[in-house]
Parts: sequence; structure tokens; C-alpha cells
Amino acid sequence: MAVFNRRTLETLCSHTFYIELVTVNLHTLVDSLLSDTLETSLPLFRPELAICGTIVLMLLVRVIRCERFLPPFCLALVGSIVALWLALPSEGLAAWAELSSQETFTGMLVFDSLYAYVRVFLLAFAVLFVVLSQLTGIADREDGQDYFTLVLGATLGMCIMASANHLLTIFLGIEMASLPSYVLAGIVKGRRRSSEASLKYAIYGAGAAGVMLYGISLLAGVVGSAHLPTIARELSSLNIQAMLASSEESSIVMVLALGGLMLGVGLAFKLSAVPFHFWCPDVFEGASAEVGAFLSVASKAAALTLLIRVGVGLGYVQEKPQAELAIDQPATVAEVSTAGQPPTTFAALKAGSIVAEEGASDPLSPVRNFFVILVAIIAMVSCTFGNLAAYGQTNIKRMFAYSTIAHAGFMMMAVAAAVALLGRDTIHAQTAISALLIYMAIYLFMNLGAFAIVAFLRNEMQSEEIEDYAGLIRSCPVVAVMMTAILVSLVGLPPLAGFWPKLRVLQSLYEAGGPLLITVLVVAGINTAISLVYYLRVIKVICIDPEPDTRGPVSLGFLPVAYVLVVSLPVIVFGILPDTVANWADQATKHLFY
Amino acid sequence: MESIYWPTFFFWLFSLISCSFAVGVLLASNIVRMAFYLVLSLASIAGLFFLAGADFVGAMQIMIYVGGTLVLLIFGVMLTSQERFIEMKTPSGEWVIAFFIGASLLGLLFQVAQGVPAWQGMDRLEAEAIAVEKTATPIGMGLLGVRVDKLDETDKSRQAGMSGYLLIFEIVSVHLLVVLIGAAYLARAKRKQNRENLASVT
Amino acid sequence: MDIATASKLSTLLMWAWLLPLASFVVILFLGKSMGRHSKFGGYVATGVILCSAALSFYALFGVWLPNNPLADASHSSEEVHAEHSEVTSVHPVAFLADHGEGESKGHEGAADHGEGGHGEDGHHANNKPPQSYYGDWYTLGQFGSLKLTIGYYIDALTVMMFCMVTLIATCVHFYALGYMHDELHDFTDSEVTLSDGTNLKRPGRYYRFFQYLSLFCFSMLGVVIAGNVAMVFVFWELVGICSYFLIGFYIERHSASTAANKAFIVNRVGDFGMLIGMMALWSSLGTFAFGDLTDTEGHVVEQGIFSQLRSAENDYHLQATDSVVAEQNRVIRPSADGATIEDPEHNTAGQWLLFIAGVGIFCGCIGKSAQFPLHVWLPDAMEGPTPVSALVHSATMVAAGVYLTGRFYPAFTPEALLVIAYIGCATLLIAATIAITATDIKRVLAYSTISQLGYMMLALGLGGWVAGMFHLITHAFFKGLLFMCSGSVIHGVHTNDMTEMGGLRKKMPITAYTMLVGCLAIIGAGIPIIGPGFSGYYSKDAIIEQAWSYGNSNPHLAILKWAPIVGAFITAFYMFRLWYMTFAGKPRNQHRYDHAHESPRVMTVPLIVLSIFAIGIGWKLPITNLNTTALLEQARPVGTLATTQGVLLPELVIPNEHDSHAPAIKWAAGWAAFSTAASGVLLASIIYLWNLLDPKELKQTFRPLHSWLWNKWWFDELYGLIFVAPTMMISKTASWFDRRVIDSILHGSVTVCKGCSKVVYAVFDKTLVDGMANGIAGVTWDLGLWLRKIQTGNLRQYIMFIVIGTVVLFIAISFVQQTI
Amino acid sequence: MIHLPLAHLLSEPVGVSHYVMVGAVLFTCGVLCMATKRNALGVLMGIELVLNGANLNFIAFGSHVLRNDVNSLGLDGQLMAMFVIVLAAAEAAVLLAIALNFYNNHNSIDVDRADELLG
Repeated sequence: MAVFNRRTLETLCSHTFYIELVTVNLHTLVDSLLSDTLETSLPLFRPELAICGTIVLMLLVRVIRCERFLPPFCLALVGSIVALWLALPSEGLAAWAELSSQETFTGMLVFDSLYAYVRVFLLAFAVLFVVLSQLTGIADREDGQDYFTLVLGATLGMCIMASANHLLTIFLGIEMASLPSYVLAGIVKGRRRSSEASLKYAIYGAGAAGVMLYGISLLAGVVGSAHLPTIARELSSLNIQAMLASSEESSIVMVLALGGLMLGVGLAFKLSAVPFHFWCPDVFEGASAEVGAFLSVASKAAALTLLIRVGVGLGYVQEKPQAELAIDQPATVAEVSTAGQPPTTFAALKAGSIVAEEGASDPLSPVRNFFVILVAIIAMVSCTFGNLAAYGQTNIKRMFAYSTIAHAGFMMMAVAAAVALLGRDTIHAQTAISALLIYMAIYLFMNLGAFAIVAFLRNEMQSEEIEDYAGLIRSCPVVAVMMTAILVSLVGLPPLAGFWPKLRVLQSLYEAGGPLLITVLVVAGINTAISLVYYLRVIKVICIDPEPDTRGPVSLGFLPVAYVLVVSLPVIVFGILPDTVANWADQATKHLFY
Repeated sequence: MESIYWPTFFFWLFSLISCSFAVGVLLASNIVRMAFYLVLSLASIAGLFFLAGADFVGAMQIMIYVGGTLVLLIFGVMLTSQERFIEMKTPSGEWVIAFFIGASLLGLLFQVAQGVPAWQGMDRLEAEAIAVEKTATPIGMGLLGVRVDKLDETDKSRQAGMSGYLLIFEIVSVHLLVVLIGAAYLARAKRKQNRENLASVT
Repeated sequence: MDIATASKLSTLLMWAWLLPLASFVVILFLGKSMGRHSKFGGYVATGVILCSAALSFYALFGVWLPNNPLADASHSSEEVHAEHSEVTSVHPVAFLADHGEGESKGHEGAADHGEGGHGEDGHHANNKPPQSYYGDWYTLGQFGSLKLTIGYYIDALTVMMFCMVTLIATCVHFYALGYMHDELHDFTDSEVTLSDGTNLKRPGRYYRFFQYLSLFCFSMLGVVIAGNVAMVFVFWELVGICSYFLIGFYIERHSASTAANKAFIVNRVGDFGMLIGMMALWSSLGTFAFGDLTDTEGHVVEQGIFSQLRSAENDYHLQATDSVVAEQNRVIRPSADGATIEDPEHNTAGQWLLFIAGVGIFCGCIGKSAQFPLHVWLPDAMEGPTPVSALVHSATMVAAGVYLTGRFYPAFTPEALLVIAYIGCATLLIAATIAITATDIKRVLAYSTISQLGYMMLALGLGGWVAGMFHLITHAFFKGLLFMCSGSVIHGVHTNDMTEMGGLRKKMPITAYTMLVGCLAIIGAGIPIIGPGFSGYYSKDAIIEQAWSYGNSNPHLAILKWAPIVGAFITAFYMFRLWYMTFAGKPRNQHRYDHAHESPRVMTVPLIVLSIFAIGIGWKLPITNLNTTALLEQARPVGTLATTQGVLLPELVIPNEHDSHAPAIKWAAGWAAFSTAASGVLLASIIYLWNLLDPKELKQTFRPLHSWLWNKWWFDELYGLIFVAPTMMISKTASWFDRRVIDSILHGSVTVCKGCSKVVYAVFDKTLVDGMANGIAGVTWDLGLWLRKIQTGNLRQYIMFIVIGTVVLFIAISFVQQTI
Repeated sequence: MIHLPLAHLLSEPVGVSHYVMVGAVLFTCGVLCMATKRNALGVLMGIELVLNGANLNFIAFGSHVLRNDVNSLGLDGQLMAMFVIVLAAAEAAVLLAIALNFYNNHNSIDVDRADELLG
């Protein structure tokens, strides 16, 4: 391992620039900025640039009035596919295992294997989503530009969320992801419910963002920096345990805690975690099903990644491996800018992780504890609340909204476990994060499939009520079977894909141990049983209940059925062969920490 | 009694204006008055910015907020100003709940404000010795990604946090573009019907 | 001990104490024969209590103050003491040397105790015992080592309490002369309807009222002067009996007799705890005496409780004596391996027993001072005539509990103090919330009394001895004033119901404005930080400062820090609600308004006198440095000026009271208290004065909360369910058992056998197995449906939930972080 | 000296905590505005107040006039405040458009009329 480390470090150092302190002047600064931006950051930022380009291009196409030749759908599809292609490593997904964390854009963003994975995930979703939008016809030719601009803009925001390394980028990412989503929720302009959903979403979101911004200001104000690794280092240099004991300094800790909590409000809003979930059911019900898919999959994935960023970024610091640096560089050098500076991120540096593994004396353990308690409590409540409130829902979108809340809670449990494990056992922490990544991937197929089916059926039946799905198995068996598979998978029953990530989350909770997380484990187990009821109710309606006489024949076209099959077959395939996804996820997290 | 320290005097003046008009916004039930109070409150916040040495941001506050955002809001007020929406009363019970929640929140935040020793004021002599710096140039350089204000930072660990804001500066423009397209989409009249009419004609 | 001063003081106070007894006896024998319509009884009792007051004030100003000059009010020298807390034992020589610099000049020869002042002269961690005079008048009997005596323990607190009690009692007596004039002739009790539909007619009982009143004063003064716990207990019970008589003065009214019974029985519950505490004390220390008994040369003959527990050798820190440890090892933990005092690091020896003794004694105070959970009797005690309420609620009865807690203070362990603080905190909040919805004017005041008593207990529990006793004194004045004002209102409009009042300011101006003074005093109105303010301002701020100081040293007990602030808000709200509803606005009942009139002068003059005290009792008298706190500082219990740590709960820290005057705390606490009180007044004004918010609409919005408070948290119902109903049940069952069971036992056994098989089938197969499955599913289903209701669809509520969620999560995580 | 705050109220420079207190007042007013105003535009004004409360914090934490120690946020404070202003403008634009859309559909600007989605 040590040999490998040395090699990684050397390759990294060639990207970074070390300038002698004596010669610092504006010229060198600009030089270093240019080299950082052009040589390091922008190449890593290509997929996002592609999206920006697509957005601008779509505007241009409209300005020069040649939508007829370049329909917005094609532009959006090509743009997102290009972005996805740029995001994929040329030498295969396995290359991520070699990827190390580095900061880009002078520390604003961070690029590591986690982000690489999530970005592929987000962009792949964007491609699928663009296709779905075209198939359901929500983006007709006139408004297509606006629609796809918003979708791509939100995706861009989610990318920034997932790679944020600075409090301002966190806020910016959330805003960039949220504002287009507000409009998307009201994309069907003439509908009362749609406009209501959009208003509720927007105002709730703005309120949460305001609270979050206030929290960010407190956090940054106490610590004196907004750069996550710097904050972590400042926090680790404070002796929080001792501060808690003295009356004067415990109030500083209180300020920190309140700041962190308010920051968490913004995240919890994006995650639709209880008690900041109120927008979620209303928006899902009021907005169209496609938008529901977008919010429940992409938005959640980005928010969860951000949650990991915050939890790990604040709760884990790699000590500067002074010894290794000294070997590689003369002692007189100092880094002037942070770009690509490995030691400041949670890069794969063994020296740091040894320090962290010493455990109990770790100065950051109070921070982690705080984070774990917060996330664990919210996760438990969200999961239970979501599952219980889904009972008795009549609207399928609303039911899925509560199901989303519950699943977000479940996924947050993995984050809690990962951060709890971080202090003593980074290997298992990586396993926990990888469990989360698998969960996200499987969840993409489950929820996208489910919402696609809902959207297609809405086009056919003009209804989204569960009872109107009665006897669907007889009129369109393929869709009904896929829906059943998805629902069973959402419960997490063994033969289907949804089982594996849940199992792995439970495993990592068990590894993490401790009274709180064991409670979480129990709650998670109980919740799986609770959720059975309302999912099975839908299955019963679809498969057992008789068809109503009033309903005409329901027949989806070839393309929709094909789309549904493509999206939801992985639910069955990964259920039987879980290893592929698991391997990718394991590779993505393999070297997050040692 | 010592002589008056004028920045403090103006701080109290501006903060009194901004707080009292903020409370005015909260308590007024007439939307037009609220907008007016908000203008005054935000403008005096700009004054507070100046007093804290943030001249550039203060100017931006006046230009973008007072000049831009608020005009937008007032525009909205005018668009929707039918007689019945000018004054809308909130039920008494909710005021009381809001009062309690607000009081507890305010108590908590005041506690926070008092909590950090480093946030207490300096001595007068110390404060008078501080030279005022111009912030426009460092801000401009910061937006381009170069932090000239941290050139002489010797603490290596703190250098890591000296992020340039180039990326954000650029990406915000994309964000604004997307947002404006979205806002324009929602705000403009529905064209769908026209097209359907056209289709039926042709 | 200075013999001359001691004998002078004890004689004066003895007369002040015994005179009411004489009055009682005189009225008892002569009252009836002087005729039912004569005011003889009233004049005797009033004259006597006036004499008592004169004697008490002479004792204070003529004897006590000349012998014990007041120290300067500044406490700045206290701060240095903490540095010396390492010193655990003080050499006697050093002690003597210190003593020479002491301020009390009267007893140079005494080396062991009786140091005056409050620690300025001592340069070690803890303050010495206060100047006190202890002695026995009469020995009732000696049973083995148990000696029961009638004795005195006089320190500054005793003298002050004498002045306060007699002064207020005098006012009440004068007031009652006017208030009770109905009783001079035959009295028709409109609230008692006989079986034939007419109202009860009975002869007046003017003289009897004053007879009880005298006895009441006698008993209360007895509690105050008592020199040992046993004597306290005797007079404690006497106070209880008097209150029984007075609350049940209109004995024919069902509600009055019930209330009297309730007060008596509930107090017995507390007294039971007190008995346990006394037994624990006596079995371990072998004495009940507060002070040390000395012979004529000043040598200690018998050590009292305090000097045993806080010996000079141990630097006045509370430590269990050998006898306590032995007793605990014998009784509580016989298996313990005989841990002894020599092991100071992990020494919990004896602490449990001291804890039990302290909490036991405090149980008595819970009952007498109407603390949660025994607070239910006090509001019902409103059934007595208003002068009684005024006396019960201010100077006597409820004050006795706080007084005893303060008197017994040196013997409370930090853990027992924590219990006291928690009880006080709960009382303070519960009573205050109930007062919000009450519409009976006296009931509002009654709950406010409970709440204020909670304040005092909280202060004592937090280590704020002076703060608590100071509030006892100031509260006595303004609460007496408030009650007498309410009595004046009731006298004027003949109803207790505030919903029938309104606008009375114009009809009864003196009452209105004296009551306003009382309201301002109780909410602690004053200019923040710099003063001046009403008396309540000083005492309440002292309590809040102590709470903040405590909260700062015990971050995990934050609730005790915030409770007084929240309480200040609620107090301000309901007091001004009361005032506005009564005196401001438009009359709600025109008929009653038209007939309202100001009370006669014999009633209003006491109001004015008391309102002067309610304003000024907290002030420092100009020129002299006489003020109440300085006087109280003279009585500061031994060993309470050090920051002490719990033994059983090591993280518990009781901060030194003088630390609470640190500018940082004073500043923050002062503003917090001021702003909460001001916002309480503001809210009351918004709702009840300016009518900006509609109370009915509010009631509608908070319907469940309102009915919860309206029914007083359902405490009465709860106790009915838990205690009364089972008792009834048991008695009924017993009688039923007697008559029926024995007979039917044979038949029964057969039936049971048959039934069993049916039950097994029904219970296990049907109910348990099937029902479990169905039941759990049903419960979760219902829960799910219920949870949907939270999603109200109202956007503004969602926004509200963001804030609530943030604040609640913050609080929740603070708690969870401590427990995990 | 804190003993007599009024005496030194005007003669001593203010600190960060004063700014934070003003920010707290604005923040609370804004939140309450959002929670009590029935006019959607009033709610938007509340949002502006909330963001300004936070912005005031940023400026105060970054100000070298109020606080001159190592842990000051420095120029970052001002830069962040600036971006917040920009983002707030964008947010206001979108929210206004959404409010107008709501108005067009419901013929009302009362947020309490947004009550069709619940449960």
C-alpha cells in the first residue's frame, strides 16, 4: 500500500504547483491560476461544460429560429449523451479505483471517485429522463427549449452539489438544482394543482435555503473559513471536548451546532427528510409524474452525495503527511493555491488515516457524533413517518412521494453509519458509502420505472388514482408485471434488486454498532415490514382486483413499453446478479479513505 | 462621559431603522406599505455594510436589491393589486404562535450572538487604529480567482482555504440564464392555445 | 454569644410571638360574652398584632442593627475566595486571627461559631456561620437522647421574618375589620341553599374570625422563631390546623369544607415525608437543634445540626459525620464495606442518608408551600375569606415552607438542592400556565402565588439563598397587596369572575392603582440593569441571575436556566391580563359596574401602606446602607458561599451566589428578564387592552391547550383517579368482600373452573393470537392515517414547521448528545 | 465595562455580535413574515429579509473593522454576500413568476388558497 501511495502522490504532485514563498507576486499567482484552471480543473469539468454548452446552444437555436431543423429534444439528448460520454473514463469504469481526490477551481469543487460515480449516475439519468420526457410528450416542440433548459440546468446544479467543497458552492449547488425544479413543478402552466405545487415548493425551498444560508454564515463566521477541509482542520484544532466543559466556550460549540443544524435544514429539505418534508407530497402530487421522477431520483442522489460531502468533509481530516511531502519536495516550498492539493482532501493518504484510526483521542469525534446523531434521528423519523403516512393514500404519485421520504430516510442511515465508522474503521466506512451508491443506482431504476409507468398510464387513462389501476394485469400485462416487480423491489424482498442495498445498509449499521445505530438498525428492520402493506396494496389492486367496466382498453404504444422494459429490467437483472453494480460501487469507494 | 464614536452612532441609527422597518414589514397588513418598509430596511442595511467596511457590497446591495429586486417585487404587487389582496388578515391564533416561535428563535439567535468571545467589540483605541481598505479591487480579483488579499498569509493551513471565486462567478451566469428562461416561461402568456387554433385553421 | 443581646432579642420576640396567643385566649373566653355584634374581638386581635409588629420592629432596629451593623453591599472581595478553595482545613489559630477582623463586635470571646458578616472577613473558601442566638426557654421532656424543647434560634432572617409577618398581618387585620363587617349581624349565606330552598341564615362569626387569625399568627411566628426541627413541626401542624379553620370559615358551604379538608389532607402527605426526614436526622445526628447550645461561658454544650454537618475543621463544607455514615451503613447499605470519611475522593458515605433527610424535610415544604405535585390545595383555599387568602398567600402558611427550606439550608446536599430546584421549576411553570386561562380573579392570584413560590424554591435549589429569601420577603408584600386589592374588588362588585368585570378603574381608583403597583412589582418592572425598579425587580432579577450562573456551570441542566425566564413572560402576561380584564376596557356587566364602589378607608389605607412597601422594600435606604439583601446576607447560612460540587452526582455544580452578580451574567440575565416581561405585558396589552387579537379566536385555535390549562392540567382528576378512587374502591371492595365473597366462594370456584376453559379459548386463540396480528396492523394503519393529518396543505404552517423543526431539533440533539 | 451599558453605548465601537443581533432580528422578522403573511408577495418579502439577515452576518464576519483576528472570514465574507445578493435576485425572479402563475390560475394571491394538495 505504501508503495502505491507514493506513486499516487507523485502523479498528483505533477499536477499541482508549488511555488517558493519568496517569489509570490501577482504574476505568479495569475500564472498558477491559469495553469490550475486550464490544466487541471477544466479537463475534469468537461461534462459539465458540455451541459452548459447545450443550454447555450438551445437558446441560440431559438434566437436564430431554426427549432424545426434542430428540435430541442435532439439537442438535449445529444448534449446529455455527450456529457455522459465525457464523464465516462476512457479505460472503463474500473479505472475509478485508481482515481484520487483532488480539488478543482482553487478549492471550490472536489473531484474524486465518489463524484465521478455520481456524475455518471446523474448524467445517465439525464439521458434516460430526456428520452422519457419526449416519450410522454410533456415537452412539446414549443416549450421544449424551456423544459430541457430547466432539466439540464438543474442537472448542472446537482453536479455542483455533488462535488461541492466550499460552503458557498453547497449553497449555490442547492439553489441551482432547486430553482429550475420549482419551475419544473409548475411546468404545466394551466393546471391549478400544478401551480399550487410549484408555489409551495418554491416558497418552502426559499425558506429552507434562507435558514441554511444563515447556518452557513454562522458556521463560516465561527471557524473563519468556508472551505470544507479548512473548516475540518480548524475544528480539529479546537478541542471541542474541553470546550464543552467550560461554560464560556461551550457556547461556541452551541453556535457551531446551531450553524451545522441550520446547514442541515437545507440538506434535509433537498432530501425531503422529516420534519422538512412538507413540500414533498404536495409537490409530487401537483407536479407531473415525470418531474416526480426527476425530483425523487436525481435530486435525492445529489443531496445524499452532498450529505456525505458535508459529513465526511467536516468530520474527517487527513493530517498532512509531512514526512512524505518532505521527501518529494524541498522543505522551503509552500503551496500557494490549493488546486489539486491532495493533503487537504480526504485523499488516499495512509499517514492521515492512521491518525484517524487511533480513534478515541480524535479531536473531530464530537463533530462526527453530532452529525451521526442528527442524521440518525432524522433518518429514523423520516423512514417511519414516510412509510406510515403512505398508508391510505389514494393518489399513486402521493404514495410514491411518501415512499421517497421513507427511502431517503433509509439511505441517510447509510450516511450515518459511514460517518460513525469513519473515526475507527475507514474500510467499513467505505463499504457503507458503497452500499449507499448501490442503493442510489438501484433506486434510479425502480423509481424512474415506476414514475414512467405512472406517466404513460396517465396519458392513456387521464388518472393517477390507485383504484383506477384495478385489473391492469389483464389489459396491459407487461407494464403491470414490471410495476409489480418494481414495487416488490421497493419493499426490498430478496429476489429483486431492492433487497441488496438494503441488506448492505443494515450490515454497515451493524458494523457501526453503538446504541444509537443499533436502534436505527431495528427501526430500519421494522420499517421494511411496515412498508410491505402499502406497496402490496397497489400490487393487489393491479393484479387481483377486477377491471372496472367503465374503463376503455388501455394500450400503451410500443416505444413506451420498450422504455419501461429497458428501465425496469435492471430491477430484476440486478436482483439476480447484484455483483456488477456492487463492483462498480466498491471501486468507486475503494480509495476514498484508507 | 467620553466623546461619541460616530461609527457606533451610525450603527445604532441604521440598525434601528432596519430593524424597526423589518418589524414594520412583519406587522403591516397592507402590501404596498410592506414594500415601502422593505425598501427602507434594505437600504439601511446597505448603510450597515458601509459601516462594516464593505463598501462595494453595500453599493451592490443598493443597486441590485433596492434598485432591482425590489422593483421586481413592486412590479408584482402592482400586477396583482386588486382591492381584496391589498389587505389580508391573519387569524389571531397564528399571530400568537408566530410570536412564541419568533421569540424563541430570537432568544436562541441572541444567545448565539453573545456566545463567541471573539465576536465582542474591540477597544476604541484599537478600532481607531484600523485603516479602512478599499475592497473593490480585491473583490474583483477574487472574482477572477486570484486572492490578492491573502498574498501574505503565512499560516500554511489557512492558505488552503483561500479559494478564488472564478468558477462561481462563471457558473452563476449559466444559472441566471436558466432561471430567467424558466421565469420567462412561467410568466409569459400561454401560447399553446394559439398554436392549436392555428392547427385547426390550417 | 453575647448574652445581653441574646436575652434582649429573645425576650422581645417571645412577647411578639406570645401576644397573639394571648389575644386568641382572650377572644376564646370573652368573645362570645361581649356579644356577637361587637367589634371587640377585632379590636383586641388588631391591637395585639400591632403590638407584636412594634416589638418586632424594635427588635430589628433597636437591638439587632446596633449590635450587628450591616456590611457594605459590594461583594467584590468574594471573587478571590475561589482561589483558596484548596484549603480544606483551617487551623484554629488562624481562625481566631480572622475572627478579630470580624465586623461583629459583640462577642470577641467566642471562638467556635457565631461569626457575623458574611465572609468578607474570612479569607478561606467558605463563609462562617452567621450571627445567631440560640437557646431553650423550656424543656418539654427528655426521652433518652431525644430532647424536646421550646427554644429559639434568632438570626437576621428570623428578625426579618418577624417584621414581615407582623407587618402584613397588621395590614390584614385592619383590612379585615372592614371586610368582615357582614359577619357583625346575622349572616345570610347566599351560596348555601338548604333543603327547603331558602338560603342558610346563621349568626355572624366576627369574633371567631379574629380568634383564628390570632392563632394563625401565633403559629406562624412559632415556626419562624423555632429553635429546632421538632418545634417547627409542632407549629407547622398548628399552622395547618388554623388554615383548616380559616379556609373552612364558611363551613356550611360544601366547597369550603371540601377545600379545608383538601388543604389539610394534602398537607399531611407532605408532613409524612417530613417525619421521615426528621427520623433520618435524629437517628443519625441525635439532635433536632439548629444552633449550638452553649453554657454561660460560651462553651458548646450540645452541637446542633448545622455545626455537626458543616464543621469548622472541614472548612464548613457539608460532610456526613461518622454517626451519619454509621447509620447509613446500618440502614441503607448494610453490605457496604464500611466506607469512611477518610476517603474523600470517592466518598459517598453518608450522602444518601443526608439526601433522604433533606428531601424528607423538603417534602413537608412541598406540602406547605404548595409545590408540585402537592400544589392542588392552594387554589381551593380561596374558599376562605379574602383576608385569610391574603395572609395565607403572603406572609404565613406558604411562606413557612420556603422559610423552613431556607432555615434548613446548610443541611441540604447538592443533590437534594437539585430536587428542590426541579420541583420549583415544575411548580413555577405549571402554575403559571394554569393562571393564563383562569377567570376567577382570586384563582389567578392563587396560581400566581404557587408560581412565585416555585421561583423561590428554584432559587434556593440553585444555590441562590439570598435571592430566594429576598423574593419571599418582597413577594409577601406585593402578593398581600394583590390579594387585598382583589378582595376590595370582590367587595365592590360581589363576584369573583373577571368576565363580569371591566372598566372598574373609574369606579375604584385606589384599588386599581394600588393593584397596578402590585402587578408591576410581581412582574419585576424596573429599568434593566441599572434600576431603579419595583421590589420584585430586584428579587426576580437576583433569581434569574442565579439561574443563569447555575446554567453556565451546569450546561446539561439548561431547563433550570430557562424556566425562570419563561416564567417571567407568563407571569407578566397573566398579571396584566388580570388587570386589564378587571380595570381596563368597557364594563362587561353593566349592572355590576353600576353598583360597584370604592371600599371604605379602613380597607384602602392598608392597600396604600402595602403598595409603598411593594415598591420600596427592595431599595437601599438613602444615607444608611440599610437594605433587605444586606440584612439577609447577615443570615447567610454557613458554608453556602463556595462553589460546591455534588458527591453523588459529581457533574452537578452549585455556583457561589456572589458569582451571579458578575457583570456578564447580570447584563444578559437582566435584559432577558426585562425583554420577556415586557413582551408578556405587550402580548397581554395586544389581546386584552387594544383588542388587536381576539381572545375568543385564540381560544378556538388553541382549544385543546386551553381546555388542558382550564382544567388545571387535570391534576385534580388525576389525583382523583389515582388516589381517591382507589381508596374508595378498596373500602367498597372490603365491605363487598365481607358480605358476599365468603358466601359465594364455593359457587364461585365451580363457575371459575368452567369459565377458565372458555377464557383460555377466547383469550389465547381468538384475542391474543388473532388479535395481535390484527391489532398491530390496525394500530399502524390508524397511525398512518393520523400522520396524514399533519400534512395540512397550508403553506404557512409548513414554513412555521421549518422553524419549529430547527429549534426542536436543536433542543433534541442537545439532550441526546448528553445521554449518549 | 458592562455595568452601565448606556454610558458606553455610543462611545465604544460595536462588535460582530451587534451585527449578528441585527441580523438575527431581520432573520426572525423574515421567517415570521413568511409564516404569517397570506399575500404571496409578502412571503417573498419575508424571504428577502431572511437572506439579508444572513448577508449581514457574512459582512460582519468578514469585516476587518469589527474584528481583526486570525479567524475572521476576511474577503470571503464579502464575496459570499455578493453572490448571495445575486442568487437572491435570481430567486426573487423565479418566485415572482411562480406567484404570478399561481395568480393566473387561482385568480388570487392568497397563499391560503393553495390548499388543494394535502393529506
